[in-house]
Amino acid sequence: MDRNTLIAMLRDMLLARAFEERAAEEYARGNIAGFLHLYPGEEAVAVGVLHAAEPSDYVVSTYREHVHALVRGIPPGAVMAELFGRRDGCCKGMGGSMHLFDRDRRFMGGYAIVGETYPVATGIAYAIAMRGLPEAVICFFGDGAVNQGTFHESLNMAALWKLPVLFVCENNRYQIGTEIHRHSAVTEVYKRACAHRIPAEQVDGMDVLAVHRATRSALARIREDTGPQLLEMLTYRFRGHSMADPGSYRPRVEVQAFEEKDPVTVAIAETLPSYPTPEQIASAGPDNIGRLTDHIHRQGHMTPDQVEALKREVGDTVEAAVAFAAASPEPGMEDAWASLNANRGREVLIR
Amino acid sequence: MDRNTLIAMLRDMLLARAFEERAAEEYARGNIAGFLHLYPGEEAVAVGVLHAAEPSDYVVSTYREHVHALVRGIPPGAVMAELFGRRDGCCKGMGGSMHLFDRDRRFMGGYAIVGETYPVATGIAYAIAMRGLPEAVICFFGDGAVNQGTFHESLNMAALWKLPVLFVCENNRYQIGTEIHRHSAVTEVYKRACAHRIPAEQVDGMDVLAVHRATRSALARIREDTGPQLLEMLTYRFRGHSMADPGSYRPRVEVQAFEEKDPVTVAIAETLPSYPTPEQIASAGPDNIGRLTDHIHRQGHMTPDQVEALKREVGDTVEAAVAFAAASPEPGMEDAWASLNANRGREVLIR
Amino acid sequence: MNGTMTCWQALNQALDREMAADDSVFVLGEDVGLYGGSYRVTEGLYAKYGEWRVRDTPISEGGFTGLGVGAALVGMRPVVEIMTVNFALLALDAIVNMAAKVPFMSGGQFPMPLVVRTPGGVARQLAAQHSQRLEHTLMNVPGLRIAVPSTPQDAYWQLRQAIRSDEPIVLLEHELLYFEQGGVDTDAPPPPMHRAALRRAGDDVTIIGYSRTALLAEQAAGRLAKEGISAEVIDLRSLRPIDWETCRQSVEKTHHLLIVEEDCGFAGAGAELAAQLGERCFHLLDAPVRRHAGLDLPTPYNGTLEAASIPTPSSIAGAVRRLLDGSAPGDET
Amino acid sequence: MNGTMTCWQALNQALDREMAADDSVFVLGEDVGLYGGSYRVTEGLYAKYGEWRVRDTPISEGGFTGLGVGAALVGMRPVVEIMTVNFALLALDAIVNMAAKVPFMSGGQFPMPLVVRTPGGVARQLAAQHSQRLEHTLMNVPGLRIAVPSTPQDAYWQLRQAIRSDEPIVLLEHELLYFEQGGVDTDAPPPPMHRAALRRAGDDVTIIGYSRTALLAEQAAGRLAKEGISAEVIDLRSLRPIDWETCRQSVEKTHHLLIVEEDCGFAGAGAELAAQLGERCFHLLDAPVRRHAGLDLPTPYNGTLEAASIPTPSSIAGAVRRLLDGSAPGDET
Ligand SMILES: Cc1ncc(C[n+]2csc(CCOP(=O)(O)OP(=O)(O)O)c2C)c(N)n1
Ligand SMILES: Cc1ncc(C[n+]2csc(CCOP(=O)(O)OP(=O)(O)O)c2C)c(N)n1
Ligand SMILES: [Mg+2]
Ligand SMILES: [Mg+2]
Repeated sequence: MDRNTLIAMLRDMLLARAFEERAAEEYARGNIAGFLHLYPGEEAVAVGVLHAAEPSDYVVSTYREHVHALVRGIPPGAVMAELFGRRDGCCKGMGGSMHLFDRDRRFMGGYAIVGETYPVATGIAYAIAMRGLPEAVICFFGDGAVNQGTFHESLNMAALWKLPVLFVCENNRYQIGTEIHRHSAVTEVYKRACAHRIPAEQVDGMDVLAVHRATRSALARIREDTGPQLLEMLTYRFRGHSMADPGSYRPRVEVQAFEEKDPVTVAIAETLPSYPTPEQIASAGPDNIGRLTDHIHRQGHMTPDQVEALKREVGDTVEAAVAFAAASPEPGMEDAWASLNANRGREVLIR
Repeated sequence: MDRNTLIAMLRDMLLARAFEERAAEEYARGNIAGFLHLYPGEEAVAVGVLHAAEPSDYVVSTYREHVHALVRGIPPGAVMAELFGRRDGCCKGMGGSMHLFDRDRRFMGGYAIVGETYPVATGIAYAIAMRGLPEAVICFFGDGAVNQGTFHESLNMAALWKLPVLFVCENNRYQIGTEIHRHSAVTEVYKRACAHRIPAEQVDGMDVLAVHRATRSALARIREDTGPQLLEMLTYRFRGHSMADPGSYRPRVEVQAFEEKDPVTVAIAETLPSYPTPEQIASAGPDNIGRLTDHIHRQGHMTPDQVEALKREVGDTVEAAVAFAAASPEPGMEDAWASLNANRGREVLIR
Repeated sequence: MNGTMTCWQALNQALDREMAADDSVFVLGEDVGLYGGSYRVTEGLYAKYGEWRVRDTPISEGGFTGLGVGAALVGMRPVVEIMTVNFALLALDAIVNMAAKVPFMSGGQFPMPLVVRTPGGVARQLAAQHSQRLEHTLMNVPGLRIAVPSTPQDAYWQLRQAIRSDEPIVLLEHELLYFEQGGVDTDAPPPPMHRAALRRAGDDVTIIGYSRTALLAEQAAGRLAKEGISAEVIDLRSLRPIDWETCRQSVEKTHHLLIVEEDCGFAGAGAELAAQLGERCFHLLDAPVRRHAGLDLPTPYNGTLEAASIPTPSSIAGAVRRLLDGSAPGDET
Repeated sequence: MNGTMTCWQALNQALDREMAADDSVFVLGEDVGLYGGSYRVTEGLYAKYGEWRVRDTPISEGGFTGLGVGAALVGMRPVVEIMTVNFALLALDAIVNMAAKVPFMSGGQFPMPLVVRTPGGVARQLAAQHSQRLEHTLMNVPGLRIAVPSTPQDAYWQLRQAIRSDEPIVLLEHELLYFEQGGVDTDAPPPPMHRAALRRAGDDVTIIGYSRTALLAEQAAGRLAKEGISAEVIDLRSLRPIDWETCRQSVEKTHHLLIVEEDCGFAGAGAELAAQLGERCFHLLDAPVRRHAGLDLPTPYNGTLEAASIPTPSSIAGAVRRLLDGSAPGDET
């Protein structure tokens, strides 16, 4: 993999982690409200998948989508301002944390009802197939989401009509407090695709290079008009499900085992007490970010100093995003009505 | 298989065919209205499955359920009266053709929204498992119904909690006018069960003995607490989807091929022009009913004369059912309100 | 083509015309293709436009309605047929929580040119699960529009308008109207989609209906005329938004208002009409607004009971008489 | 246990009591078990009753609500928790076309002792998809009952009554009320589940609310009292059936009626109230019935806009003032 891609991926992973940790702080300060679902631990998935996609591909995501949005290129300030509910947010403060959209970047949302991403993705893919375009749709969902009926409904249609969708399961082994063995009879999500004869594969979701590789080949196959593909990314979230969830249903040993596989980068400050300390993390060896950093060092693409500089840079970016959000005005009720009625006015047929 | 069971099955198949053909006539006469979905061609499934079940097992069916109801033992008069919308119908004329219920015989309906049978069956099975009883639930559905989200939702829960459900797909290869290759990416329904690790098997649904055998073993496994099983019965409906459907979307050659595999018994009078004539049928060789008749002859269980007598007997039974229905009064509005409010009156807590 | 045709033909023509004009229009639903649609609405289109534009779907209402939402997001103009409105219960998340909300939640970034067509209403002994009505549910959803055509003319134009609109629109078609005949003028400039129509002028009482009940109200008005009661009949044509002004003006003249709906009376569409017009016309009314609606009962299969559970021309006429002579409500509401 | 407790504790006690008394009662839903419920309502029950009676489910709302229907058919008493009412859109077929209709369609053969508990309402910046309300949809379904408790006392008793009932009952719980305190008397004989409660007596105007808006109305009445306006406050407690007589008697005294609801005004629950009481109280009213409801807007995420989209004590007081002095409606409806 070329140097530029590697560095861009490292930068995005660092940005992702820093952004989310900062969002947690702003939530604690009361600048962000509602449900806030954070991504630490899972960065390799968003970064690996989206760096393997083309700008002309579409992305459909869930309520845990800040990082997908950032990697897709939505300015951090516009994302943070949306979390703050401000007018300069990417949805003018109407959508909030769970509903990020950016039409120009083909970032198609931000869906908070579990299972909605499948039909949206399938519909976009239908449009692409009908037009014969070379684009694809990337559809994210969690391990809990595969038990929503729309999963199989959509997989069947996508397979039947050979639609260009890449289904990406972020299997972090939990549906809020319900562990995967307690919500699914078959816990290896990729095996479910057999019901619709969709090629599927399990990937180490903590290894950004593996994620990138698997995604590239899956997208290549999709562009050959062979129909949908499914990738199951094995990952883990270090935090609770949302800021309202202490995560106490997880055995301590389990969390530690995963931390050892992928502790957070020490450079990123720690905020919550129930969360591992920087010392615990440092002692546990390289995390998903650390693994990529090591690789970059070994390849001689960057020196440790350069990586430190990159960390400072993303830190500044997040600072600037928060400053931007804080400075942005609140939307007014007229903005709300304008959002609702944005499509008004064509009901009288013009012949 | 013992003589009594064989004769009972033959009797039920003859009754089923005669009842349905007579229902078609009564529909043409205006005594039955609404949607009327008939079963000719598929008798071996209902008869084979339900003769393998215990009276303590529960049955959940669709809108194409007259024959399931009859085989389960609901008196033909009560079924016909329900089709007529009369007060002596098994649902007092409130439910009609698509909503037959009989609590005493554990016949749990009659659901007309495709995909409802799964959760109902799963719920009854949950109750059985919670109580540790040896009963099982038989859940019928069509090939088109497997694309409703509740299919996978329910299969997952049934497998996860090892519930005693026998899922029986009546695969007649059509979802109204849409042939199975055009509605499902995977057309071998039993293969879908792999998504939930449910043991599943494909059965010749035109052979009542094969159906009975497969059902018996599946129910035996279920009673050993191993969880749900799925059987796919390959069958075919000779008529249109409902009385409103001429069935013209099916290539003539296809219908003929299936008729040859299973033409209707010549003893049963033919009513509709688009339907094969008795001559065509007779020339095509033994049908599902004929196959069982032959078997019974070969085993020396019954003489041809005895079979003829049985046909006359079921003919008389159907006549009597029609007479019973025609003589039954219409329900009044007070019956409707009483049905709605049958469960009223316990809302004030008695401590 | 101008002239007389049935509702299904009018809808069929409207689809054909829009599909010919714009290749981003496509139709999807169960048996809309090869079979030609349960009520023939899509007849001939599969042969003409091919399977990508007339798509037979599996029985996956939630999935394929949501598919329509996704396609609309990228500028396609999907016309989703839900075989009957009863099955729309399975697609409500896609309609209510996706189609109606995404344009708003995105701050107005996305169009939602989605049309959901669906037959419904009490037809002939289809029993309780196939006689469910959903007007009230859909009406309560900001971001949706609802058209309820009663004539071939309206069916034709409202469907064409709906397809051209960038807002999500549900077209509620009545199963008993598909084979009714009526003139269709394909040249006359149509009124806006949500404008109510005055179907018959009168002085003594205003009767408001929509879809099939607008026709029943006209028949009732004919009977009442023979008794010297002059009823004005308004066909709403749209349930969201509602053309309040046309309604108010009528009550200003008649001082009496009867609302007729087929849906169960309790919390049906008529409730909003009665509430809003009761307030707006409070000082114009000589008697309380009355609703004459379907009974609060799941629809019985038995034909006699079924017929007794919904308004008829004679029950409407009865309700008008009671309204005018000040006697207590009868079967109505 | 008598005494002061929060709503979630009251619900928890009610479940515990009924589960102890009858082993056919079981609870199912997402995270009701090990996790203890998103709003703690099922806390401790998993440890006490085990996994078969407190069942964590997959995210399959249609499937597990339908499972509840099946279990109820054979005499179990399932209490299904739908994590929030927003997800109930995915379970409506099970509630509307199965639970509410099977007893009727079977000619009255089957009991349907199903309880569906679900939190809902506009809470704190949960955005449009998590602020959906469904009162109006459920109200229109014959065969269903709907309870809307506003106090721990009602939460406790209505849940117990619902579990004992053989009819399907939906309990709509408001997310902002779970942690509100109140006295619960576990001995006092409860009024019937559908009886409305007079929360405050007054002479000048009747304010009807339910769930959280009943409490807001009481607060508004407190403010109005200081200005010399005496408001009577009725908490409906039940949306199907509705206790019309208690409402009518109040209007007979006050001659003015304001209906307060959080739901979008257009075709919300308030429409049925206004329509029915507008008719029943036509000759008692000195001014038109007014509704003060949520705006007809998907709920904005922004906190200020969200707050401005639903009634508050001060907006209710404003609506009362305008009603009494005959000025035009303001933000209301
Ligand atoms: C239909 C629906 N049911 C329930 C919820 C509540 N809910 C939000 S996230 C979630 C768990 C989802 O788990 P998973 O799909 O594994 O995604 P993760 O949060 O782990 O990324 C649940 C139950 C919801 N939003 N939508
Ligand atoms: C949810 C739902 N969608 C659509 C229908 C209309 N419909 C009734 S039967 C049917 C086809 C079902 O096919 P299948 O499951 O194969 O059963 P079969 O009729 O062949 O026995 C359809 C589409 C329905 N009743 N319910
Ligand atoms: Mg998960
Ligand atoms: Mg079939």
